[in-house]
Amino acid sequence: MNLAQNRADELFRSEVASWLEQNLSGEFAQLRHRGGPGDEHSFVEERKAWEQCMAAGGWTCIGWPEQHGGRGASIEQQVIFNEEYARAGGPGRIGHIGETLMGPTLIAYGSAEQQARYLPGIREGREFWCQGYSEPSAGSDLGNVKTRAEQAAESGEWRINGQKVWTSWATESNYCFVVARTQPGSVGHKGLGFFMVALDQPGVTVKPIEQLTGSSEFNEVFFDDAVCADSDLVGGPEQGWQVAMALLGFERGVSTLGQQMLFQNELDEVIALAKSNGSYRDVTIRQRIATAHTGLRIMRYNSMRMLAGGEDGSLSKEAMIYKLYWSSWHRNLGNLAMDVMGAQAQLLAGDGYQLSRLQGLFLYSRADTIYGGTNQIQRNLIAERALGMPREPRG
Amino acid sequence: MNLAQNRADELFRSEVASWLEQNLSGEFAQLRHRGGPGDEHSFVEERKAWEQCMAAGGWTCIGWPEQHGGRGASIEQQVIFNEEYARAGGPGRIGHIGETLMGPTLIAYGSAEQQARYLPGIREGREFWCQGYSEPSAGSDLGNVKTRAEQAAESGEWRINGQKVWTSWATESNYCFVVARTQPGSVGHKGLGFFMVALDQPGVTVKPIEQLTGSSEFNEVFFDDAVCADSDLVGGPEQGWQVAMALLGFERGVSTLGQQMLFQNELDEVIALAKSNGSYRDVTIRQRIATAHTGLRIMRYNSMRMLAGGEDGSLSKEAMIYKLYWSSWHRNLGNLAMDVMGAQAQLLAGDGYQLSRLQGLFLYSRADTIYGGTNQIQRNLIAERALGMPREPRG
Amino acid sequence: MDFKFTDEQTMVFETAAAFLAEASDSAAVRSAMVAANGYQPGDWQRLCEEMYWQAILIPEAHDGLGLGFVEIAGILEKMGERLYCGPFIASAVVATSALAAAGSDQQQASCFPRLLAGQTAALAYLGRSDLWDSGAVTATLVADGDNWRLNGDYQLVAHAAGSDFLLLAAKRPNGELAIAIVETDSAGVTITGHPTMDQTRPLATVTAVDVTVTAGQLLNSGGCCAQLVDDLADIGAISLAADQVGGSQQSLTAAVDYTQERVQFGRTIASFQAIKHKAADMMLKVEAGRSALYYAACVAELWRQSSAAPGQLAEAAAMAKSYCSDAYYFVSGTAVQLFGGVGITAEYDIQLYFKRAKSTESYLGSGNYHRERLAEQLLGPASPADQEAL
Amino acid sequence: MDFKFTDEQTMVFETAAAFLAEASDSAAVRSAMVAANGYQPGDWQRLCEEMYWQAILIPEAHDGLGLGFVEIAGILEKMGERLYCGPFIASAVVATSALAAAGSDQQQASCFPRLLAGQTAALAYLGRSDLWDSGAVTATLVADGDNWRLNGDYQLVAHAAGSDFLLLAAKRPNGELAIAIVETDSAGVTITGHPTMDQTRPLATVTAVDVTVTAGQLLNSGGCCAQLVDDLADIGAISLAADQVGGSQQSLTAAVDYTQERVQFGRTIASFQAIKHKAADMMLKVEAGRSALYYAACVAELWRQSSAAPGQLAEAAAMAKSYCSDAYYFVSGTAVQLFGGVGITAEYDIQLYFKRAKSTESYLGSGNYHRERLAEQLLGPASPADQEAL
Repeated sequence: MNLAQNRADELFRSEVASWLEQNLSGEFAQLRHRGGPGDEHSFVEERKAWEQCMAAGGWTCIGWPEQHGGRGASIEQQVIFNEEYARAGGPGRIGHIGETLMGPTLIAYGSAEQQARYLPGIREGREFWCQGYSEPSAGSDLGNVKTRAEQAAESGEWRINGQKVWTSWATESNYCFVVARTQPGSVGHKGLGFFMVALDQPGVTVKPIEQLTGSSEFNEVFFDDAVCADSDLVGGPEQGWQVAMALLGFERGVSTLGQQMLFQNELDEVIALAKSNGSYRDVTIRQRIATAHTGLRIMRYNSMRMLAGGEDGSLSKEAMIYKLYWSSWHRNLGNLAMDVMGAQAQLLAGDGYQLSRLQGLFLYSRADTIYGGTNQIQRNLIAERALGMPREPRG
Repeated sequence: MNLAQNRADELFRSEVASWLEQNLSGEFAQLRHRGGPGDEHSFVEERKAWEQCMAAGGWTCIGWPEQHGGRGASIEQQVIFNEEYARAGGPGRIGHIGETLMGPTLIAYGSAEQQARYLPGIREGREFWCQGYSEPSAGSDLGNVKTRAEQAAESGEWRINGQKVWTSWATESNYCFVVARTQPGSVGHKGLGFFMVALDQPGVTVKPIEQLTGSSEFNEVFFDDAVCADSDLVGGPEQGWQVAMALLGFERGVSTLGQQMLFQNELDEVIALAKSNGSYRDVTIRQRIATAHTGLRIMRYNSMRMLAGGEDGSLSKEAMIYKLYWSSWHRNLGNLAMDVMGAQAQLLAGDGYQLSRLQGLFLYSRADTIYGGTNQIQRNLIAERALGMPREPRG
Repeated sequence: MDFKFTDEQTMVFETAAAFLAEASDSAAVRSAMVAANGYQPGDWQRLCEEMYWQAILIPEAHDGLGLGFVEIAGILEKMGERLYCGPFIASAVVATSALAAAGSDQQQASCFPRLLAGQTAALAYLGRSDLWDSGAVTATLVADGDNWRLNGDYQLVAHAAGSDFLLLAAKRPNGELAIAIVETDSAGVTITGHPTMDQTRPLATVTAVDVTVTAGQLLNSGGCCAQLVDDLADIGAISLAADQVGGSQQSLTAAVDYTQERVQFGRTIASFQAIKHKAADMMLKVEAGRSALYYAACVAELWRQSSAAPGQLAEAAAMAKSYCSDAYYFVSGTAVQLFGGVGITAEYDIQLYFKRAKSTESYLGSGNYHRERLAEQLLGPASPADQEAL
Repeated sequence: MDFKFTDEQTMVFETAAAFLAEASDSAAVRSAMVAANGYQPGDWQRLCEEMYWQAILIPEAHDGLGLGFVEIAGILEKMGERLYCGPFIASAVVATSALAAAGSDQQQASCFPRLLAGQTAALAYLGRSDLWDSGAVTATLVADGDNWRLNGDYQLVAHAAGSDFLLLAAKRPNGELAIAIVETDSAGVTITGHPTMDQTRPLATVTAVDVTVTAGQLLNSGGCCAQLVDDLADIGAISLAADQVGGSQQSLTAAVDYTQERVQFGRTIASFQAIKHKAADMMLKVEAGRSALYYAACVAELWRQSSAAPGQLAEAAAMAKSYCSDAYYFVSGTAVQLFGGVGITAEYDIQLYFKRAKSTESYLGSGNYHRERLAEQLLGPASPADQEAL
């Protein structure tokens, strides 16, 4: 265990930095520091163009194996890339669900045909993905999924019916990966399939959910006889649970590093504000800023410890704390930002309900402890799976 | 609702103050400010003598009806008495379990014979009581009591077998009220009796429990064919649960006011220390002292709101928060006291394991959130009984 | 000393609850949120006519009800439960208290009938927003012949936009404070309403440029009003605490109700112990906040009757505002969490409570701000420099 | 950058766990708690002979193991798990680091063999106990012919009683700091051990009255040692953080085990969701503290190799000590609560962890103390006076 950075890593760092310096300019200059949490839907088309620019430079999917178009970058290099990307003010990534979740899942569980069909679109910044796990009555409990998939005997085609919710990016994405029940009457983790469903078809309706921020970061997605080819089923029709769990493993993996860099930018803005508006003199604010700083650094070391364990998406049991940790940290940062602003935090700029980045952070971060498994669910998982305590009885 | 104090109350206040001024002197002067939480076992014999002195002056059991030897003092007067008692540095009361729990319970549920037998001993400071509710395997769950009481067919006498734990004052008391199972094989709240058991008999063994403080505030009490006359059963042999619950109601009632005055003395000591050792300059300490001050004042207004509801031991559902509230407050005060002392808090005076009052407070107050129903149990009770949420399933 | 409501008070509060359940239901609140000045003038008129609550603190001699702060606190609790949006605290509590405490006979005779008829007023004093007492006044009042000229900016004035007249605090050259009654439409007065994160509590900036003030417009015969501004800030803080207690109670009630309906893993989520324990912690804070509030309301009533002890109002306000601010933030935030996914949608009301918790937390001083005030009473000033200056 | 232990390190830690499970079991700890100087000298000798851990930071050239702070941190974690009572941090970490960093060849040649043989040393510098860096030194060193005279009182010196020699920090008349190697039995040196609330960490007062110091006794050729004292305070803080992580881990493990056995209401209490969620919160803090510790251990190792960036050690120590202090207090206190009634009896060990959490929390700076250090790095000083002085 050591913190030294080797010569190759240093070269890599300057390569990333200088590429970003040269390319995040001109038409893309306006994207700097945009598209972070609460600001996801700014400059969407421009940011898609930026994804393609990055792809052209070979800077998407750098952690993927070379045979799939990546650079086979090491964990250290991926950390470095994310650091430099954040330092340069790189905009919030639109391709991240494809790059860090769907891609690695396909690489691990997809057929050669599926890999050939979908990985290039992700890597080249042409095709974007969203996630269909949660359902209205099931919350984030995959075992309670009600969405059904039925296979036509002759064509082998699947028809999907049901509803997903809390689907970010559904309005801007091309595909959604959907966990659906392939065995009528099955319960719990059995009888589930993992489908890659095109969104641009008559059987799919996307309905944005207006949130407390006044904007719509999440959507409901309705499947009404939506069609999915049998070749777009990942794993067998009863392997959905395993595939979905592997994907969640990736969610707690390298993809967290990019998120942390956005958090760092937010914290930096809070610190700058405290310095400029005089609240840095308030000892209680000072304590909380120091706590936030320490908390974010620890988040990073948590990730690095977990990633040191293995690169196959199967993380150590310590990784179970990740969601609870970051969502609580981020929620606290939102509240700290408001308190640094003081009573002035109530005033909105312009007309309508236009939130500044830090005002948005405060409201938006309340979702963090809820979607993708509430903090209560996370604590259950930690207690049961990491600490071996008894499972919660079902009713 | 108003805070005005009427003329009669003012007269009462000066009567209390001047009696204490005159009597808490001479041999009793050394008792000032002694016998509080963590210091219960100091000067026990002297404090018993002091109880008798108070009784002679008519200052024990002032809230009892006049027919039972009390003064029939109003809630306001009882508040005033406790305030003045604390202001004068009156020592921790040894008779409080008899005065505030056993006495009111006997007045409400005891037979005339039982009242005549036991109330005078309590009122005159001659006979002292302790409480036998908790058991080792049952915790504070009365429904799980295992101690058995069997009645001899001919004499009607009861034989009690079992073990109680967390019994304060067992070494100094004459009697213990014991909840025991009168119906073999009964479960839960049914089949319990409430017995007044003399401790000075061969069938009773008291074993002090050494605690983390190095002292023994609590005891185990073993009943091995302990004898209890049928006339010392309060209510019928199956009414133990009702009697015990009424007693717990009294525990959340007026008796809390005296406790709060001891808390005020402790807080005053913390404030004085902060002023003298310079830690008053630490903003985080200032915040916590203000929090403690507010918390204690609120504790008082909580009590007064609850007591305004009724004087029969049947308190409003808001009273369910009382134990959770005070135990958490007191535990936080203990930690605050340590932090005001800083690293010096580690040093003990003298040889052996002699804790100062504030050091003892820190360690002792960890018991507060455990005995008499842990904070977890309290939260269950609040959720179920005050908020009407579903009961916790038994295994 | 008595902590029980009278039967009359209980009746007032039951009436208030019933009225507000209808007049300030979710639709009414959402309509007020997007109204020009943050409330529907017709709704305010209706409240004034049907409930006559604007009259509570106006003396009977002036055709008011001559009731007191216990009634005010109880009604504000009910308003908090319903996210009531009208200018009740600004006009019927704070401005009315100022006029009752320091208005001349003539001022009272001219202002009270207007307020009784449904006009509204607001006190403006904040030249800066890191302090909430008379020390925050930066506007100036300088003599100009027989009259005065008032100049200054006022921030974060609740319910100023739409009000009929203002009470403007300003500093004389000798440092003393004065409060002037100024018509909203006076030359030199500009009121700019701002959109706010919590849309149920409108805030405005008030600017005064060379506003002419006559002797007859000055409260308290123009005498020093610093203590009055301090006291009114405390009255405002206690009023907000009442709103917070009501909002906390409703957040708890709504969350418990929701958890009794919502089924996950085959059980109502109310049956999960983690949910139950959260609810228990919420209730503890709601009830403790209510105790702090009722004490503070009693002290405010003593103050109204000029019989509070020195420092008593400040202490009571600091305890109530600090505890209730933190409690409302905790309780409403936890309620959002218990609602889960729907809690953060615009459709459900619980997020409105959460926003109001945050806006009332910082307004008139956060928990930390008021705890430091208490610490100063208990421990003296923190810094050695201040210590020596004593 | 690499956050994985080497195979050698993993083996060292497994050996440490096995050794301490036996050599520092509950009986050994309780025997040490009541021993004269807070530990059994025979136990220390055994550790030195069998484990040779006193040699970890001693260079190989002096017959030490020449290992680093990652090994130290891992072993200290295991010691924390077992409430180890010996003078390891004081002597084998802090004093040894001081000698390795600033001892002359002659000093190293004379001191290291003694330490290798099982003698112990302690650094004393605290003249006051509200500061934990070189600013806390109040002892004085004044010239007296060719020698110096050292005078002063040192507070809260861990494991001073029973040590063979001391490293005493003192101020020269020009304000520079020096550190002198002083034999415990020198004329003018008095060491008074104190009973302590946490009986596993003995503290002493050291008094020096006209102690004669020769040039050969001064570290760093007598040069300014302020930075060294600051750094050693940070090394000590990181060492305590390691102890805290181990103690937190063991508190969690013991509590989870206990709840799996204890039956209430007909179920193991581990099956109650409130208990499970507490355990989850505990685990989160244990793991987060461990991450902070491992980073700090790597930085301490950079420091040992003189390649840490300016401020890096201070920042790493402040993060680790603040987080791990608060985590240990929370985790061990919650563990006591989960043990319920037996948790507060003298018989069970969990209360010993709780006491050690509190004693290590305040020692070398509480969470708040270290957060203020971080705030100063991030925001500059709090007070305008300090700000101007920059």
